[in-house]
Amino acid sequence: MDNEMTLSFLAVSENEALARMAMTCFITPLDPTIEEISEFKTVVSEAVTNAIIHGYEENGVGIVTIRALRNDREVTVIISDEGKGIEDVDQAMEPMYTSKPHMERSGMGFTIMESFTDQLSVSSAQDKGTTVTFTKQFSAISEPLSAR
Amino acid sequence: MDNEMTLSFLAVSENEALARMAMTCFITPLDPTIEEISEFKTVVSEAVTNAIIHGYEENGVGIVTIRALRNDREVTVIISDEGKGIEDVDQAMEPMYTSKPHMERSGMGFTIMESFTDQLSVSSAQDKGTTVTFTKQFSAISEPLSAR
Amino acid sequence: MQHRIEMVEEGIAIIKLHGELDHHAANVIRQEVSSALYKGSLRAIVWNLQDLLFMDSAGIGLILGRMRDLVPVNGQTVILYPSETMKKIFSFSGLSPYIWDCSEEEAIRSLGGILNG
Amino acid sequence: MQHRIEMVEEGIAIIKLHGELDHHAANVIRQEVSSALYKGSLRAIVWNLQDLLFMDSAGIGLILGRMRDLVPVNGQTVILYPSETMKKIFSFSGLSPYIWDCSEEEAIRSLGGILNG
Ligand SMILES: Nc1ncnc2c1ncn2[C@@H]1O[C@H](COP(=O)(O)OP(=O)(O)O)[C@@H](O)[C@H]1O
Ligand SMILES: Nc1ncnc2c1ncn2[C@@H]1O[C@H](COP(=O)(O)OP(=O)(O)O)[C@@H](O)[C@H]1O
Repeated sequence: MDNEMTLSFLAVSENEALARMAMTCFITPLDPTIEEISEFKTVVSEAVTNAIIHGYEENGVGIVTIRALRNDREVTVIISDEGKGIEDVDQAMEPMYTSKPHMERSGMGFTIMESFTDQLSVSSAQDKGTTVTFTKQFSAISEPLSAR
Repeated sequence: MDNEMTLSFLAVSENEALARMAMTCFITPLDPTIEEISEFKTVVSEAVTNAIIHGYEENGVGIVTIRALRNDREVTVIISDEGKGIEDVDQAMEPMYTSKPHMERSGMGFTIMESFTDQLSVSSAQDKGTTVTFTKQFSAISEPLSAR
Repeated sequence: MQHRIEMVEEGIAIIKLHGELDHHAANVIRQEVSSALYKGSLRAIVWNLQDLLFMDSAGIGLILGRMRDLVPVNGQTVILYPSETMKKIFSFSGLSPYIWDCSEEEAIRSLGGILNG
Repeated sequence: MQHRIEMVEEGIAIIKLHGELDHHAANVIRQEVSSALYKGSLRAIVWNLQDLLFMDSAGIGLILGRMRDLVPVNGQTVILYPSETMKKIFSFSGLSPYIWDCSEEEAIRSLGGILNG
């Protein structure tokens, strides 16, 4: 293990930015490309937003937890809530499926998460909560660090 | 309580930047002045660095935990480690006192922390660990947000 | 989240987004954008993303929502300057056809608008 | 943490720090600064903090350490462009007298150096 961290915070939407910022900082030592950073941030943002708005319906009381591990150039992130859970995970993961169309959710969250990660798994139990686990491999640094 | 978060990470020095970044993001909604941000970051940096280099002697195994609470314009931060603890807290808090002069530590950490906070307390027990708790009051926003 | 909404003559709205567009920011701007747009007789929205640093699927929801609003008037949607990551997100969501590879001025001209100033 | 060390003629070293100077960064640059400095016959160090975004007490340790190195040669230390917060940190630490309110060029001239290029 090269590094690990755990961040938990209240289910309020301003914490979406906090989560992205902390996770961006966590991967900085890998010297990622701009696209790697932005894809990684997007995945974190989707999963954290889901926990806040679907898991807890923005109740401002529930706690969202992000655990991150870095091993060489692979980063594993576990984002969990103890909210209402997902009844049918397969359906939830279909592109365009959303339970909140009135909130202008696009239903593209899981599709984006799957596209921008190397591995993604979702486990959920009704009224117990949801856990999204993903890994992302960062490309090798081509030039020596000193030349960058 | 307007917001709260907990961040824990390994006792490695690259996490000093992670801690500052996460805490800066946590206070952003208060729209702090540049000086308030930079004083706040300095206090966090001093306490986290101490936990890493004094508490755990950079063993890369120990866990540093930061808990932060925001209540209106007051922020309370609790930074703790389960490291070796401080034998004599009063002596440790004296300006220029350092147990690591060979590492070019200046012994000014606690003096800076006290100067840049509204309240600071340190509790420590040998071989149990150290907890630094501080509060900082952020100045009222003078203009309405929309005019900024 | 900051943004600037500019109405060009001939019913074209330019929405220039800044900072990070997530669910939190989308909620803040949705209301404002909607109320600004219904003052005029709108027939096109140009989303200028040049200064947008980050966007997740909340951006898709926001843009799709405004496209829906334009349906009754047969209005057009144009997306300018998405980043590489945003291009991918738009492509998953079927919005690639709305990305134009041109400047704001050129887009307005193509839409038949007259540029102010 | 980036930094640029420039040797001006007459034994004056300019150290321009960038980014954030904490314990982690101080460890990285200490070695480099020390080895660069002992190539010449040093008699003054100018710390240019104009592009330094953050500094905690690790900065004090770094500067005090180099001051100690200069003692045998009776060398001088000059600090330029600290932020308001850095000024406070320097004042707690007794380093205020070393802050000069002038430009890099003026400091070099006062120290009796000749500016390259
Ligand atoms: N953490 C969660 N807790 C409860 N339900 C969730 C959670 N994450 C996702 N869901 C469910 O899965 C659906 C699809 O999620 P997603 O693809 O991200 O789209 P969107 O967030 O736009 O609805 C959501 O609409 C919601 O019903
Ligand atoms: N978390 C901690 N665990 C153990 N010892 C500590 C801790 N924090 C501070 N100390 C002790 O207090 C002393 C003074 O701390 P400080 O004023 O920050 O100066 P410095 O870090 O430069 O030594 C340290 O040298 C160390 O002996």
